[in-house]
Amino acid sequence: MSTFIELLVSGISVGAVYALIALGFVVIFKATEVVNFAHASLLLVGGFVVAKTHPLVGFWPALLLGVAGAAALGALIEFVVIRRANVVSHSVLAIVTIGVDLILVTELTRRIGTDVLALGDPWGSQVLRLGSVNIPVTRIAALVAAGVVITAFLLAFKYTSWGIAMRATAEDAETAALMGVRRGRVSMGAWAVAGALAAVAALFMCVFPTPGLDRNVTAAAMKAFPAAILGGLDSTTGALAGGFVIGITESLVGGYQEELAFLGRGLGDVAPFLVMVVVLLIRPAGLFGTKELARV
Amino acid sequence: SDKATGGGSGAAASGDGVKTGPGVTAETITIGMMTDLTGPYASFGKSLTNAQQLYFEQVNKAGGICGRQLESIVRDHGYDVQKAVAAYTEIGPKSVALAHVVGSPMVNAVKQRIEADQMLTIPQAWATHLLGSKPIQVTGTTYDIDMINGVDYLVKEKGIKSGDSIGHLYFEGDYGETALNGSKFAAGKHGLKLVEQKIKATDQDMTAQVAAFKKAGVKAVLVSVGPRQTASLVGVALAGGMKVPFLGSNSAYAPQLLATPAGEALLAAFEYVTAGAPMSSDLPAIKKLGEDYKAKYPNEAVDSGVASGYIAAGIVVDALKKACESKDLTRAGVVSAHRTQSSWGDQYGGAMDFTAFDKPASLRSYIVKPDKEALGGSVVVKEPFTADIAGEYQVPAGG
Amino acid sequence: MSRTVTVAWWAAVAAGVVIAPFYLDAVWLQDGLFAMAAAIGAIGLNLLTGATGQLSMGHAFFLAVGAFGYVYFASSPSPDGEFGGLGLPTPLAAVLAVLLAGAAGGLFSPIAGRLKGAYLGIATLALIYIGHFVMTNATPVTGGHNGRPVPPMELFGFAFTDTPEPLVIAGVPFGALERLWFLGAAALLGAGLFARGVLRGRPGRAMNTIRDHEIAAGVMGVPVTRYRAGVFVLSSMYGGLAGVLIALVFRQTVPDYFSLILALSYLAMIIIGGLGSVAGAVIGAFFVSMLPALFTRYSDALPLVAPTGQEGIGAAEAAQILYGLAVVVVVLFLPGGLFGLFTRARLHLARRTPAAPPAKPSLTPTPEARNG
Amino acid sequence: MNVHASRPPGASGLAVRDLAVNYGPVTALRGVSLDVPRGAVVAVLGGNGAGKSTLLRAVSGTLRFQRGGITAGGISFDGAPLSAAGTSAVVARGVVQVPEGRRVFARMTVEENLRAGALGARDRRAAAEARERVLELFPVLAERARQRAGLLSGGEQQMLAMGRAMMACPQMLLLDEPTLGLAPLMAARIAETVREINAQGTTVLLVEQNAAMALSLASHAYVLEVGEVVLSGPAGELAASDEVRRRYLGVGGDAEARPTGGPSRRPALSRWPA
Amino acid sequence: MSDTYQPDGMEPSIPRLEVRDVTVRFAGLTALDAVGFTVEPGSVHAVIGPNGAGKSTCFNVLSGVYRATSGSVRFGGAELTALPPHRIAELGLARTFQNIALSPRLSVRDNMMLGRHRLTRAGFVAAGLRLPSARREAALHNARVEEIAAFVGLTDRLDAPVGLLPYGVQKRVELARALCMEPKLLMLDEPVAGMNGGERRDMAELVIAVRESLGISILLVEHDMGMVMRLADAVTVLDFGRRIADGPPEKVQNDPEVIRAYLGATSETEEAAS
Ligand SMILES: Nc1ncnc2c1ncn2[C@@H]1O[C@H](COP(=O)(O)OP(=O)(O)OP(=O)(O)O)[C@@H](O)[C@H]1O
Ligand SMILES: Nc1ncnc2c1ncn2[C@@H]1O[C@H](COP(=O)(O)OP(=O)(O)OP(=O)(O)O)[C@@H](O)[C@H]1O
Ligand SMILES: [Mg+2]
Ligand SMILES: [Mg+2]
Repeated sequence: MSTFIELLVSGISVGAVYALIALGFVVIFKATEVVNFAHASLLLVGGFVVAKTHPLVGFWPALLLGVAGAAALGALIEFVVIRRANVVSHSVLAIVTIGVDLILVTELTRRIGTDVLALGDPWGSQVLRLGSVNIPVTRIAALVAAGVVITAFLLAFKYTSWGIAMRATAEDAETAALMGVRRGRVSMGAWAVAGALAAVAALFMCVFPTPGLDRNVTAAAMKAFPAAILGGLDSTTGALAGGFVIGITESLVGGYQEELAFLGRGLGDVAPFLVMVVVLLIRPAGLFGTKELARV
Repeated sequence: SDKATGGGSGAAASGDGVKTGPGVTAETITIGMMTDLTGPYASFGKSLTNAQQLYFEQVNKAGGICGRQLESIVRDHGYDVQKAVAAYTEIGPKSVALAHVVGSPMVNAVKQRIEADQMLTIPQAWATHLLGSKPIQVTGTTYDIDMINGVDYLVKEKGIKSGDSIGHLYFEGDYGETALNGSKFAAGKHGLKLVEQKIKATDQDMTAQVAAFKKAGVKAVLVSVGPRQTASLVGVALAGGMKVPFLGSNSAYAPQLLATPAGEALLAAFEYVTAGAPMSSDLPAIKKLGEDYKAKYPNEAVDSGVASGYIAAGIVVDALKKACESKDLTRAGVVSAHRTQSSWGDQYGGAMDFTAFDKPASLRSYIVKPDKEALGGSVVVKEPFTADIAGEYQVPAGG
Repeated sequence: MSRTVTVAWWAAVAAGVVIAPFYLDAVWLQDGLFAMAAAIGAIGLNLLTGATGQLSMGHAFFLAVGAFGYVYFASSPSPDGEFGGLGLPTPLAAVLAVLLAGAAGGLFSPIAGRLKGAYLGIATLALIYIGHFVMTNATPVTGGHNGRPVPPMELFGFAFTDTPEPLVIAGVPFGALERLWFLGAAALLGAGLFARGVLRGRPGRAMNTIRDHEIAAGVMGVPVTRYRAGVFVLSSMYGGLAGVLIALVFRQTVPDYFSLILALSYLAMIIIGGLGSVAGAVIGAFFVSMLPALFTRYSDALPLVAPTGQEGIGAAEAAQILYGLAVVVVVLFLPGGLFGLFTRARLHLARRTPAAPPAKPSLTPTPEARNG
Repeated sequence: MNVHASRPPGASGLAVRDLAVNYGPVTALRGVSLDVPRGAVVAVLGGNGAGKSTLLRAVSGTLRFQRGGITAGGISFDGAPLSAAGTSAVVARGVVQVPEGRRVFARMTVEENLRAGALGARDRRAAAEARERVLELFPVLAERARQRAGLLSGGEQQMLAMGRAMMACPQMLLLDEPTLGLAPLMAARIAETVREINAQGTTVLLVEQNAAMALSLASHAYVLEVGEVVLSGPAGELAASDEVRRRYLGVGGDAEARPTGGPSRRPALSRWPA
Repeated sequence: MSDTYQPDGMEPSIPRLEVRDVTVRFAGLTALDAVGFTVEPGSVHAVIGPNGAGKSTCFNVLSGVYRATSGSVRFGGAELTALPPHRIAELGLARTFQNIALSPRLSVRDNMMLGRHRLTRAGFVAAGLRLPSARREAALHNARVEEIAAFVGLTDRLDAPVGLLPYGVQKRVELARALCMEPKLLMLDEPVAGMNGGERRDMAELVIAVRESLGISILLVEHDMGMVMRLADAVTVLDFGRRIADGPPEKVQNDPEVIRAYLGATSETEEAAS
């Protein structure tokens, strides 16, 4: 039983990290209706900057630098590519971001090489003992961060005109411009924000219990896709829920591998995607996503 | 077309009456390397390549082989199967042997051709699946043997006793599954209960696995995964108050880890099993290698790849020398010459027997533990030994 | 574009294909074959993504089904009984493998029929992971992690292998690659013409309309869901065929090959080449598959690219970066992809009229002022 | 902001001079000049493809979205050129357009669409007032506040588009076919609205297919054909000219002079199969 | 299945369309409330009403885009309410859309050929292998498409990409595509919206010509009363989803209820069309 609880808790805490990444997707998607495959590279950059700078300036300033760096890169991607890409289809833009990702990840992994970079976080490997259950302090931090950030966005999207401007631009840039929206600013802002989020997510992905930043971070980021989708690509709450679902699934399937052995081993990686597929069969727009309604 | 002429791959006799084939001319002998310089094993691949080029240089200085100078062609497959296949198609016809190939998926991908070409090949992977093929020479032990010796070590020296359960965290694929065979066998022999946890190379966080091991109340954990997962596993376990010995396969550790927060935990509770002597060992041959390598590559990190590569190069060179004696430098000639050696490389800390190709070349393993100061980041804990049960073990050689 | 020019153009291509094996080294032939296989797969993906607007990131899965299907159907069970197999005649096995891939696509059609855009795209990601899981667990069929050796194709007693003693034509030894070269070319030609027929015919119009205006398509009598599923199946079969060819070239199938990277590279191909057209897919496929080869082989000749084993950007990385760049540049500056560029250039030469305004690459309806 | 107060005395309004516009190879406007004095309502008539929408796009600076651009001539508002600084700058100067074909934000609610309209407005209170006005003008928008705009009926969407523009309290409104698809009653209501906001000091440039309505509203009108101004003058005179009556009011006239060149004697169509 | 289409030379029978108490509810609102009317074979039946009255919704139910909450629609023997759009299309119902719904990048010809979808058979295999059957089919139907294009006056535009054509022409392409389905009932949703007088007259003539040469029933939604009065044999008036009047045009036109809800006291469109 205590194992179950421990797995559950660990699942939730991992889920928080996925949620942060998924939120990155959501922000971009709301702002530009693009699925941003370059998010992984934003993660990598954020983490990389923190890892490289913390020995010099200390952790918190380094984190700031990381956030700033990733945000800047996000804005740059928007400015250089997304804004200029004269395509109608958002799917094409999604593929473009794959190209961008390829470039950045290749260069970054080259720089990282095969090292495992520490991020010099203050929590180290401390764990919080609740009865028989241990929770890494880093994960509690992640949980808090995710909670705060996501509520913030929920409110921002609903109540600020920034959210409105963002969605208007996403849907019809020309008409949005006629409303006086500065298209550039809005979507650039979104990309910058997504970058910042990525950096934060990267932090929590690369600290204890994982050994540190390395090239595989991007692979782990893939798991945030099912999270974002089954939550609903345009829903901040969805990102959170999706993150948890994926985190918990993964953790339970991993933890009860012995019991699930008859299904074949290594189910941990597939399970999130299976869950996603099932959810999509029932709700094609995800749990909280707004479903596509068309009329003629 | 140049192709028309260049087609002939049949053996020919050169001036000095030595039968030659692809990769051998009157002046040169060409040896291929299929390595990973851009993929996940980049640093390992780099050390291998450097070490082997160092060895060939030394041989050439000493006058080469059969009056021929050694040349090497290196191809980087970045751990990508398609690139590996392409690389083999390119350098295969030009080489007499492959001094190293990184990654067992890559070896698998070209295995058929290696056999068709009778190309002496030293894979840098220790899966039993690679055994059983005449031209392919796995060096030292295989992962399963290491695990058998490892379990033996746990029982003899870490107080694990019959009835206890031990965990085994392993990668899907050759590496992990070979190791698992060993641990299963040994666990059976020693009456231990084995708790399996299979993961993927992309998994980063071992919390769930630790929880599972705790649940099963394991007394020790075998680790056949990548360095990263090892770090996470040991770190989480210790932080969670799970104080048991962790014993890894030789691929489960990399000195880079000592720089990370997990370093402490590793130093505290982790050891690993390997056939090759660590760079810090005081064997003269290894010591000399260390010095030569530092001399030639002053600012390259030293890891297990250096010794592995050097030894592999040695195997190829000696095979060529033997082949030269019997005046047959064709690939087939080289392979048969190689297979005549029954006790090779004692100077590297454990002789290998190349005569039978469906068995590992050696059954002896070191126990080694991480160490910040030591060259190569690890030091010997226990000199090479062979578990007595290792003899009974039937190695499941691949076809 | 006058007929004669077109004919001449095709004749040139055909001639090139025929004489290639006499001049190209094995390694080039091999890359060529990989490119041909990729082209077939890309054509299939273009039918789905380019023409019907259904984003798929799981295409590699269907290649895997084709490859492993072929191996299973063609090879006989291993003596130790570890691996199964049906030991069917290889051509039959190939056909069955393609059908199997189609069936796999069919299984996915409940999703493929109902989802759109990003959602479908990421849903198809699942295929990659599920596929990998199956490949590594269904050892008796797939050979598990090490994969299985691929039985060489044998048509009417003619084996596509190096042995027995290579038949020599015009002084050139015809080994497996040389022989497969023609098989691949034939397969590609067939696949291309078929797709062209589909696109220009009744189904093609239906597909385009589903992409541009789903509701209208339905009202015009197109069974949208069934069509979506159908196209998905068709493109899966293309994937399967590509898989078979890849397997034959590899001679050993390995699960690791059929990865997400592969699936994404197919998307890159159709974007670079040009969405929705057969030629586009082919051009893109050759571009993406040949680029790394060119770089690795000429790395020492290239500026900025460090020779193998030395510091700096290695050939492999340079190739990666360049093809990432290509995707971006094409979308930014070459609407219609390389093929679009090509055709515009040709138009300019043919007659000096300004080319028609380039179609923006689109998987979804253009927001024409009034197209709601 | 208060429209009346902020209006500088003796301001000139909108002036277009020798404007030429291309869409890539296609030339959509050439040598077009027109004036919209402060506080006036000016109508632009013209057949399909005449270039009316292009003209408005040029004023609002949204041509680039259509891969078009100004190749000659200039546009100024209150003497100062409407800079190429981009659409938002134009809106910031109080020139707001109701685009052709509604273009509501389909996935956003009616409410959110209106808020989007207010993004351009510089002062909240004015926006709030504007909102009042819009909702009393089009009660249906209040009823449907929470409904997704894409699901509104064609006419409802048209009303939303109009209301959305009014949210910005513009000094000048550019209307592109505001009565498109509206029921007669509603069309009349729009006409009323235009009169009203104009009375409150908003200058209006009206592109309208419903020439009768346009001419009844406008003080002055221009007729565009294939990108050029072919007729212009006081609305009354134009309404009287039978040229206009035939071509744009669709009154009287004979087959030959049809603007769209639809064949007068069309071949008979037999039942399928022939 | 007696009245499904028989392309073997015999005159297709034009069945009667009977709409009975059709109700459509969307979250929170009733778009259609027990609406019923009958379209006599070969007649032109107009449905009018204020914006948001439910006209397009009615069309969407008839063409299977929306599913009716309750009620029945019979077309000859078939009950439509249960059928998906493509099955309804097979029965010979064709429609145009209020907002143009063409494939902008396809040529006019291809857009029209799509209309032939239900009349052609070539599947993936036949088309892919270019089987003779497929080729023959294509040639045959291509000829018919050109016939229809000539009839509608699109011959010179057949190979232009639809997206670049002026709106008025696109509207005609919509009609042509519908005609290509060889319908027995043609449903036109605001065919002349956004056209000027001249173009409206053309379209009106075209509709008349269709009816004369094909003898099919036509269901027409239009806000241009002039056109409705000119074309319709019968008119149904909707308001807030309810039927408020039904009958011959002149009777409906003077119905006080209709004037209150829809026409208004005086309407510019009247002038426009008078
Ligand atoms: N995005 C575009 N690309 C190319 N040509 C265009 C584009 N938009 C309009 N045109 C062309 O420019 C000319 C003017 O178009 P415009 O839309 O301004 O006419 P309009 O007077 O608004 O007609 P309508 O009454 O249909 O709105 C037409 O010939 C049209 O084909
Ligand atoms: N899919 C839908 N979901 C919710 N409400 C809808 C939907 N479709 C239509 N409506 C509502 O139903 C009512 C009728 O819409 P409909 O389009 O039939 O009106 P209409 O008579 O065509 O008006 P118009 O003349 O403006 O086109 C409108 O109030 C509209 O908002
Ligand atoms: Mg217009
Ligand atoms: Mg309507």
